[in-house]
Amino acid sequence: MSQAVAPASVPPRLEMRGISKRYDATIALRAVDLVMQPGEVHALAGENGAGKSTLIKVLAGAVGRDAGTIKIDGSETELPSPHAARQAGIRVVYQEFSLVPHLSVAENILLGQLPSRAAGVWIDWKAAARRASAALESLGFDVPDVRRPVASLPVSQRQMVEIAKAMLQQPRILVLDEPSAVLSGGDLDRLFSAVRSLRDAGTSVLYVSHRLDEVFQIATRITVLKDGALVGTVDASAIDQPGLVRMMVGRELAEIYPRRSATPADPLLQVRGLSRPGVFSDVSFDLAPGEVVGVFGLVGSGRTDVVRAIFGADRSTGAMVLDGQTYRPRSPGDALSRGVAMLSEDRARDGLILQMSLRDNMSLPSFSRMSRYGLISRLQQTVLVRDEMAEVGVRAPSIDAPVRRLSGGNQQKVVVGKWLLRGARVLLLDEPTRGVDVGAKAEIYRIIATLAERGKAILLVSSELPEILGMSDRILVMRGGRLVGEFARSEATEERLLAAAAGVVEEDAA
Amino acid sequence: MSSHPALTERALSVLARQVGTARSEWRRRWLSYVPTVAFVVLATFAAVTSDAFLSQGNLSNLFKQIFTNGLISLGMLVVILSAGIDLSVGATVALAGIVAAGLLNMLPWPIAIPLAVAVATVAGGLNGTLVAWFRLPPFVATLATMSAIRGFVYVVSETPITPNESAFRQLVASNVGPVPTVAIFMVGCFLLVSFFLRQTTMGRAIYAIGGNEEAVRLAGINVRAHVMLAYLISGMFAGLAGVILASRVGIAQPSVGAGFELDAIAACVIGGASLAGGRGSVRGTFAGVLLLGLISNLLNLYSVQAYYQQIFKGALIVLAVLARRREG
Amino acid sequence: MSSHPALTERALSVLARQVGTARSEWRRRWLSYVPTVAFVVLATFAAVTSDAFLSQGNLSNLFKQIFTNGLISLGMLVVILSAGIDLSVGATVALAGIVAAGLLNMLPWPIAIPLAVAVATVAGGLNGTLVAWFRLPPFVATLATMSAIRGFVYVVSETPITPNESAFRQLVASNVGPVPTVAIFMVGCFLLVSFFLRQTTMGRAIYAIGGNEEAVRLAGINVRAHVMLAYLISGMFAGLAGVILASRVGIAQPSVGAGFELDAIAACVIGGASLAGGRGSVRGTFAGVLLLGLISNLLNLYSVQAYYQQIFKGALIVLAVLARRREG
Amino acid sequence: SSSSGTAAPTTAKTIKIGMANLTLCCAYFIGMSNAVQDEAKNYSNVQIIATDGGGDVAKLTSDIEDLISKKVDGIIISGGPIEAAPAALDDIKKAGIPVVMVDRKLKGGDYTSWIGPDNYAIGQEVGDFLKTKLNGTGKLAVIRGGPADNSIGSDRTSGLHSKLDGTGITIVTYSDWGSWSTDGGKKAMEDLLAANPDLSAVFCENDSMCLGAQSAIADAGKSSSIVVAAVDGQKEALKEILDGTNYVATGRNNADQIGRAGLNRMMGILAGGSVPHDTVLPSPLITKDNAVKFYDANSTF
Ligand SMILES: Nc1ncnc2c1ncn2[C@@H]1O[C@H](COP(=O)(O)OP(=O)(O)OP(=O)(O)O)[C@@H](O)[C@H]1O
Ligand SMILES: Nc1ncnc2c1ncn2[C@@H]1O[C@H](COP(=O)(O)OP(=O)(O)OP(=O)(O)O)[C@@H](O)[C@H]1O
Ligand SMILES: [Mg+2]
Ligand SMILES: [Mg+2]
Repeated sequence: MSQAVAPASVPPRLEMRGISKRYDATIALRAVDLVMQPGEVHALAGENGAGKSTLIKVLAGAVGRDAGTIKIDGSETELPSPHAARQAGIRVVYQEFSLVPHLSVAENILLGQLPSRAAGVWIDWKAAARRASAALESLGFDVPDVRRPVASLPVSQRQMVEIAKAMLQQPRILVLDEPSAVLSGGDLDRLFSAVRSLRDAGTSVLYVSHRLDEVFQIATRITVLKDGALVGTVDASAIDQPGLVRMMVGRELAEIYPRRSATPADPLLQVRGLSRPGVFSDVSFDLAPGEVVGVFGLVGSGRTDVVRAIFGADRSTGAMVLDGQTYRPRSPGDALSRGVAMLSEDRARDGLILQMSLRDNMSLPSFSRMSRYGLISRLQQTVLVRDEMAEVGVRAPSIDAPVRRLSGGNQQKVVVGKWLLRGARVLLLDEPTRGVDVGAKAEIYRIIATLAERGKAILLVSSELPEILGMSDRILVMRGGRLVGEFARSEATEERLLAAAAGVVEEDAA
Repeated sequence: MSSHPALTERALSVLARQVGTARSEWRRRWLSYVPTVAFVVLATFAAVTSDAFLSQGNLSNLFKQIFTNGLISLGMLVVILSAGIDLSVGATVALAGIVAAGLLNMLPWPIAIPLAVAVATVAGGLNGTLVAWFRLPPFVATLATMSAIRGFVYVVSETPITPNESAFRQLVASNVGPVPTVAIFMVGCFLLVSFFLRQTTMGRAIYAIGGNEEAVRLAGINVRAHVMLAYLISGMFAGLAGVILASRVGIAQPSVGAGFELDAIAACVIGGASLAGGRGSVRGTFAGVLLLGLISNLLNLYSVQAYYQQIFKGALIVLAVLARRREG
Repeated sequence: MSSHPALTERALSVLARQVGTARSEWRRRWLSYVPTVAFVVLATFAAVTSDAFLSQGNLSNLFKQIFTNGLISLGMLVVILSAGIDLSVGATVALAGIVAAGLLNMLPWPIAIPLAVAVATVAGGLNGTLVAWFRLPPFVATLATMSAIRGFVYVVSETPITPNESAFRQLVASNVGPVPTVAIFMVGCFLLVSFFLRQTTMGRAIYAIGGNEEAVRLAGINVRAHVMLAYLISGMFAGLAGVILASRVGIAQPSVGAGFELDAIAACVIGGASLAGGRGSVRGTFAGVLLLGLISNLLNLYSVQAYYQQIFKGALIVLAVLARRREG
Repeated sequence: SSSSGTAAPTTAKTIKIGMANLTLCCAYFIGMSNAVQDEAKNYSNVQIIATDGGGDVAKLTSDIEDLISKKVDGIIISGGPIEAAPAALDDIKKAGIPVVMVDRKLKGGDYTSWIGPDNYAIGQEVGDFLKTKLNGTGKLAVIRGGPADNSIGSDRTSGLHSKLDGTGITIVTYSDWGSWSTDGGKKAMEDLLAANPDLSAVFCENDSMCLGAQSAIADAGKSSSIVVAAVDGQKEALKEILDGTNYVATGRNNADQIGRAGLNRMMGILAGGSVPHDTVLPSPLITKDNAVKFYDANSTF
């Protein structure tokens, strides 16, 4: 990464000093410093709940700080509101979506700055569509119709809309909080090249990601937080991945992907000709007990839809056999009663009840394990939920805290824990580690491996190639709603998977 | 782990050919047309069997009957889009009527009527203040103002006021060709609001606030001002409805308007608006207003006995919403 | 590591900020108590200046008068938690009253009363069917049934019915020591529903459905059945309120209950429930019911004239909600 | 076809008469509408088309327009709790059909004929009766109905005042409304009893409220010391009076009689007869002595 950092005579683009913030009992930030030069890509790293998003929200004027000063280009600013932050040229892609679901893509991208005529009241829709399309195109993102409501888009495309919205005008400071968690392959590359060209034009970029290889690809300096406090800021060239992990976690992480050996077995779930008109078609595969099957594909390739259909969340046609018997779930309830569970990719929309407590969220599918005659045993519930929280490493002030107050990664762990607590013979995991920190990821991988060893059949959908490669016994690749390839672990490489997913090479693997 | 043998590929492919859900899919589609068809049949039936239904007098009555709810619903829609609700519209109708009637006895109508509508708009501003600035839940805020405004109206005048003015009344009662002037006015208002909501930045902001207030705030838009605007608009339309209503019946009553809020909300929701905000359309609301008016008109034309009317009305609302929803 | 500016400068600015936040914090907290304090002052003022306020007669009146709204609100809360609304409760109150009074002239009360409540529960089931199975927006569905049930009540009996039965009536009018039996019954119902909502899987599921229906469905829980249950509960409590009310006044009127739905919703929302669902508590609702009762009681004790009562009522609701919200 | 009525028109064609009700909320108005329909059965060729305005004047106005567009021969208006509907009366006048108002005389327009009670006089009757009953001293509470029907309620209460003001009887007026209903009356009475332990009589603007008040008095164990009196002549109140309870009197406001008289008046007009413009129906005071004459266990109201 070669890149010119502005000479020292120029004041830093951003200088945050002594930023502190507390939420009731939780101290989210303790006197944190962050300095960014113009034209710098700066990574912000740290475990889940370290305070990254909070620092970003302070910078965006979305939450007030308790102490600390902020200087932009050398002059001190208050940033009392999001509006003020926008005025100061700060644009943010938040970790949790901030889109208006029923409005179109174009309107979301241009929210607050729709092109208008006649003294700013009369909207020029043609220009709006043009500008929004142009913004998406310049990023290389392929969102076909900017007039579609964002509610109808899959998570990945919503993420693109968010990014396009933030990059619309050359911002002075661009903040990306976990932008890549649901992006894969080419889209990620396109995001990076867009970031680089902004950087070259002088924008300072603050980049948050738990995918450490990305961090090293894009960032020149890295600031690490731990438990709300600053651990330090280092040059990316002066440290390697294990070193960064040590800074974040405070210890070495040996191998994050556990070693396993799958013994061949008869299939537990057989899927044949599964189709959903206009979405995916003719999907057939087997899933055996003790096996982890990865599903890779580019954005919108239909992985989520296939998984939902198997779980009975959407209607589909085709045949499925589970444990030697026909399996045709009419509802998720049906699927669960047959021992099939699904973790969905969009935790806010499908996974969590944000204002309810951790306790409630985690026990929802498992009421039968903690109740008799419909009465919940509070003690049993507490024990089960606590154990599971410990297992997946949820960090929360209390078991009764609303999940809304947890950091993004911890929310994801709640979802993972919820399904582990429920238990099932077939686990369909759609992007299970979205936004989870390295340490916790290793923990989740270990749990997945253990479950497989105990004979569970696991379908792992992921956009993160190392995760797919590290965890799967077999890998299925989807493109355009079809299964286009199957690779054994030994024959899979990043290049081959990407090629199959992008349709560069025809189906060459059996 | 499982010891059962895997099914043979052949058995599986046979299974795969069974079109699992196609049948139920077909049944669902067929069912989805039943209410639509039922409703169309009903209207056609009315037109065919009752000479009165299509008579010009009746159709013009229909319009004269719906304009109050039409105007109020229009304002209500804007508030609902912003994820609010306005229960005070009925009281505001009475307020505007009483103020207008009082003023008409002193001032010429081109001054008195706008003044009365302005007073109603101020009442809307009170709601806006409570919701946008004091962040009260809209239901509570407007329930409180509903009570307070109604009390205030009675304090202003305990008895009905008859305005000694005929120019405005004649205007309201007049027709343009065969079409009642109020109907034209109402349709004009619908077009205007439709334009406002679709073509102006303020209109779009109100939609967006109802969809995701936080996102709008983060986009640097002044949420408070736009919420305020929504309630002002609602107050204004309730005021317009109030002054026209008072002129139409020839008297302003302090008790008028009880229950108007429910009818207006019903029209919006039947028209596809969501009380959670961010969803709804002027066209749908117009359909909702028309439908409610049509139902009551039909039931009267057929001289359905009053109690049965209420039962039918309930049933027809259900049917109509089912029909609309399945269509969409 | 990054370089720091001079220590003194930094310390000063930190200090300045802290003082700033402390001041605004203090102001915020102080402001937050104003309405609470105002309200407490008001109640104390009432207790001190009006001998009548704390008289046993008045307090027992207060309880006798709020139990109708109390029971209805309790059912309403369950529906609101599930992200619904039930506008038909007022009509259901009338239905249960009329049915109970009719049956009491034929059957002993331990059979007649449960039957009447069962009929009301069936009416709730109708709402549940429309909302859970036909997926109508709750506002529209229950507005339709409100109209239909009211019509049905008049078809059953357009005149008031006086039950020739005194045992149940005496029970309703009786006291346990100085406390009215209906008050004890109401409090019992609140405790029961509180337990239901907190300690049973069904109660938790209803909360969760209001928070995120899709997440609940994907957790394998039968959403429809639970939504149905919520409306059944609402119908049942409206029915209980109806039979007790009819017995209390000694006559069942088909017209009773108009507007009860708004009072019940108000009690829930004042008590912190969100009409978007998933939020609200039994305790808050109890406070809401009590507060609405208290406001009307105080205004009457001070013989505030009716019209001004409405104005004050509105103002006090606003004040009370501000007080509650700032506290929480 | 022959008719049993008094002055039926001679034509054989069906006569359509509109019965425009402002509201069919309550027994009183329902009773009046039913009386019209029932009385119409005495004429073989009369069809009644009843509408319900649901308490909304605008709806009443359009109901009347509907009736006109249905070409009714005459319209009877039961105006319920409103004061005026000038536009509706104008429309009827323009259409050239006769209109008979029953019970409520709407202001601000021409009408053919009105039949109804004199509420002020009824209030005076009850006032006189209570003055005697209380021997000119004591404390009397008044429960008022509400804004929805304020003019007739005010007439009744003013009538009462005109007879009691200046005597030894103190009058306390309940500050809120009794909402014309039994439960409203009961609540009002409970509040009144809490603040005024020394009441000796209660006057309500209608019987429904006093039935509730009576039950509150019974709950408080004061049936022997407080008498109640009201206006309307509702069946349940007559029963109480007949039974000799503390419900001592009511001023009769007979919906049934008014409704029937209204229809007959309309038939008279249609037959071309000349009729009085305004007719006040006598409203006798009903007490224990004469209640048996008025009580009909099967009547609607
Ligand atoms: N609204 C809130 N109320 C209370 N506590 C909060 C709130 N938001 C965040 N927190 C707490 O503040 C701390 C920091 O959270 P933050 O979201 O900044 O973490 P993060 O570094 O972004 O983590 P992640 O990698 O999981 O996104 C956490 O302990 C979290 O529980
Ligand atoms: N090119 C496209 N344009 C618009 N929408 C698309 C496109 N491709 C797919 N979709 C939408 O995306 C959905 C399929 O994506 P799905 O979420 O199942 O795929 P995925 O492989 O899981 O991708 P993602 O990583 O985005 O979740 C479909 O519902 C479809 O509506
Ligand atoms: Mg975060
Ligand atoms: Mg996906």
